[in-house]
Amino acid sequence: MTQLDSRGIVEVSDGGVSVELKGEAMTLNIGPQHPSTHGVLRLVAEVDGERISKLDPAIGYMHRGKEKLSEVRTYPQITALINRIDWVSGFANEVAFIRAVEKLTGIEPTERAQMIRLILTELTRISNHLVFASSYPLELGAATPLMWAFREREHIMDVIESVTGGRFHPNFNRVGGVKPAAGGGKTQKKVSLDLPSGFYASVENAMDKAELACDELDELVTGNEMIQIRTKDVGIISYEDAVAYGISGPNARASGVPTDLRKLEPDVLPYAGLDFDVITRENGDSFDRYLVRIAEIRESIKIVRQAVNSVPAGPLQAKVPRVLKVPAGSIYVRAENPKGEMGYYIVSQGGRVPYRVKIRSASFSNISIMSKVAVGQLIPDLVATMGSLDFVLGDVDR
Amino acid sequence: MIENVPFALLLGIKVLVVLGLMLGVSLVLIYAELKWSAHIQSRVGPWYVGGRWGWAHPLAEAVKFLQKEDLVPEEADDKVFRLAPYVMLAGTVATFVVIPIGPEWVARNLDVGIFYLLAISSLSTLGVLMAGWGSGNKYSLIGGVRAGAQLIAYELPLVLALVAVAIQAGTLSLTGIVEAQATPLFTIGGVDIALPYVLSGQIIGFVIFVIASLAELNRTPFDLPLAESELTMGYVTEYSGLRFTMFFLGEYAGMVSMAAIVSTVYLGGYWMPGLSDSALDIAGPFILLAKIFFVLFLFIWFRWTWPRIREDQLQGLAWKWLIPLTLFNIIATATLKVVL
Amino acid sequence: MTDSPSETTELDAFAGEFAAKIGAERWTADHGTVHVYVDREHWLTAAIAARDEGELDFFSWLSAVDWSREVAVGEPAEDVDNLEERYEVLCRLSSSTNSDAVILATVLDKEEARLDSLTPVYAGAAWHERETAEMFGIDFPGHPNLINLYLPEAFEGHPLRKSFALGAREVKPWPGHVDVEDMPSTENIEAGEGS
Amino acid sequence: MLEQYFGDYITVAVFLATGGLLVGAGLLVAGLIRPNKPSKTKSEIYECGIVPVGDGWSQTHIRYYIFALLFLIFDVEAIFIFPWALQLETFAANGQGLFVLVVMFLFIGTLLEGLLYAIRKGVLKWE
Repeated sequence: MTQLDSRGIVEVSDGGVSVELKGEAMTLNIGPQHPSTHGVLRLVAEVDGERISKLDPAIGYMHRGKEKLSEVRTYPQITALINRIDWVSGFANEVAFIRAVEKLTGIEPTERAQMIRLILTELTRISNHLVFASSYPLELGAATPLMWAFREREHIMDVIESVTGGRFHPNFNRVGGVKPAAGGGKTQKKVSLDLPSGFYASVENAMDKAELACDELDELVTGNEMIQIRTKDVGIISYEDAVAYGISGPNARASGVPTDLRKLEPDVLPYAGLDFDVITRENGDSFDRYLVRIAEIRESIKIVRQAVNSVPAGPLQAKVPRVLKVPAGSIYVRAENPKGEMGYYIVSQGGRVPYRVKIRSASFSNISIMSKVAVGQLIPDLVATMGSLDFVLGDVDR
Repeated sequence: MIENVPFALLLGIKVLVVLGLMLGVSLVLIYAELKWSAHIQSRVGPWYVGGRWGWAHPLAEAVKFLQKEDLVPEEADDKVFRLAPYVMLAGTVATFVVIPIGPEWVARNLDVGIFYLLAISSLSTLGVLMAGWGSGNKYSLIGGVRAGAQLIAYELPLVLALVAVAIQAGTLSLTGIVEAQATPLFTIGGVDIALPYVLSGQIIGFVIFVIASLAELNRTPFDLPLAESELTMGYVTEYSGLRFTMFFLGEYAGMVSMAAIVSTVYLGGYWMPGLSDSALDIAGPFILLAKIFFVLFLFIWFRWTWPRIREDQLQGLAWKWLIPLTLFNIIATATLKVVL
Repeated sequence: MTDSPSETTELDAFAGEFAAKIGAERWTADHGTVHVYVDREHWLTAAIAARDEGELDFFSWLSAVDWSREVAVGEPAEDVDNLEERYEVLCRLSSSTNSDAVILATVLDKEEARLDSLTPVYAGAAWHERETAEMFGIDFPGHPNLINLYLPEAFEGHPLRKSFALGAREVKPWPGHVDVEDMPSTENIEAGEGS
Repeated sequence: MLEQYFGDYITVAVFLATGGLLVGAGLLVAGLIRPNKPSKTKSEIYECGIVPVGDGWSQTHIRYYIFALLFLIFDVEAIFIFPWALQLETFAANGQGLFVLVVMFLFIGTLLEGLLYAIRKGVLKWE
């Protein structure tokens, strides 16, 4: 169709209305210090004008070598390490690991602890998705949803803090249950750390507020024409691409992949008795990824409301030996992190520390598709696509 | 009395008054944006500087910027880089020449008022283009190019919307346009009713003009040249210290001037029904100020509610919707003018 | 728990069936995790078979384990004297519609750490292979862009090999001396050295 | 008399100069107060914390070329509409209202047709 003459002018053969100069390729660094890369991701883009012809994500600015560090730490110590992988959903990171260790050792966690884990995981999911729903419009240029969503998220953070003592990095899981006692040591009296008084009321309040946030976001963001034209048909990921690239979680479900590990892995957390839907959509574009997350907030609210009414009575922790030695063997356990499939492959050789821990984090696979999706996009589309994948650099680099 | 004052002295006074108004209103506007955006986002905004409600916050910021080091990148085109803020601000200040703040209060009542406005207000975009080009930075370059494209697309709706006003008023002078709006259209029960143009035929023009002026001002949803989440800070990425402040000030002064134009052309300017000319001489500036702040509130409200659109969508909006609509508006206005 | 007899048998049956499908002879199904071992020559064909015959379309992860007699940090392997030095490359594949999943595994000699790239089969393997290559020093012929993912190009060594020492531990043995280090003296602060 | 005639130009020129002076004076004051410690790193171009690759002034493919052409055409036409707009009333008073209306409608119609052609040709689409 097009021919390039010696002056570098492309002539379009149908009538010659569009005669445009062909520009040079310009290499543009987006990141590591850039407002929309969520930390220190660097995208090396080759652009012609604003059209991206090649994109190469460069990661590793936040690589902390957690897999290597895990090889010199005992299992309880690793819990503190791994909840910093995806710092927006700290608690959810711990679950798959602690379940893997429990399965290897054969220690059965108490039912009460399992239900508390489930509630905290779902609270984390709501909080994570609210962070997404607030930061994504910001990347598209709307600043206000950020404040609105964070305002309501605060109630959830308060609940998590009141239970675990931490807002971002709870470090609340123990092998066989959850953290049983605060204080301790020689001088302090041991205090039983169960769910705090007023827990149910504050959870109920937080859920009402989260629902309010969803309604507000629907009005302010979802129904906004400009948000829609910026995100619809932008950054489309097909079902085939999604599974081949290992894209998981809400990103995959937006492409129609029905995987939800809460349903597929019933022995990780007791989701079996709870009534909730797996949200999937068909188009796989940025808008769908946004919609899936908003819908998942509502589903998670449903789950939490059911779960708080069915927390069984009983001890918080099963009987565990003082020095935890894990029998030899290897295991992979995955759980539905707010960002996708979070899994730990643990090779134990019978000692106090693991021989090898492979951390499978969701964001790593999720953003690896950027170099494919971004080709042919404009720079604003790139930002819209990148934001819709909801990654955290700690979860990418580990 | 005014005839007896020497021209030079009068001009000097006018310059000082306009400068004072522009800077004063801009500072108030910066404060207002901080506060309004805070309330939109359920925050309190500035709170400490100045004792009460943080009223001195913009001043404190200005003082802070005064103390910042002024950096010129090595790779920048030095002259263009340094000249850009001058062009930006000169263009903005010059727009105030023709804006009447009272029946007798106008720096200069130019016959070609509207023409002059359109020409001179594009000058600040030239400043933006220079900043983008001169910085030698890729983000700045893209931002500057975007600003140029925006000017091209939205200058036309501005011009064509004002053509309809010119048809209705029969003059290009802004004072003349205000007077035309003050002229009674009809009488109900012995009371002469005069309406500003937004209510008497130019509603489409008003909406289009506001949209296009948002684009000219690079305000959200058309803030592509700055586009923080894409181009870090667009054309001002490399500017620091007072040079940056000048762009900042230029942006806000530009908003004030654009709001003044909208108020004058569509909302009746200094005029308010029921006030005599002599009363308007005193109250006029305040009436205009109130209208200006109403328009500015719209600008701020839009910015903190909407996201940013993409350049191709921006171009599409201008060429496919606004320009045909303004042409239609011209036809309708002209037909009405002849028929009535 | 997956240790209940019925589930184990179910999993065993699945693992055996799957191994037959892709032509593998060795498999294990302990702790609810299925490992299917294939020869390095059959790595690529096994992956293709797993995707097409086994209907495992979802690429989860690919990594390796360094089985080494000498361990620079951490605890050594069990029965270290009889340990056969090798790399075990693992690739977890699962189904996007049901809970079927296996870990495809192969064993590489330390001297011949080379394995066909899975990128033609699973596009997502690209980054995982780059990570494995730099962390373990395993080569993946057929990979379109096998450059370092995390580390600078000039970096020497392969951090996840067992022989690679952990710098922090070389300097300070765990639990470290962080807690007993001297606090900064108050005189310095008062003298305004910080500003 | 001369003032009357050149007053417009003088006023505009003075206002333009004032804008420039405002910047100049500000920079002058700032120059007295602010620190000045230039260094190599400070004078580097910002590219997200990375040493810039290539030139900031590469030849760029701007897609506004056609828009610029369209703009030129429309902007020139707009100038023709203004005198007509101002004289419309006079013509209407003389009973020639319909005539000038039809003439201008033909003119605007031609413009619109040109725009429509451009849109149909896909000029406004970004490939």
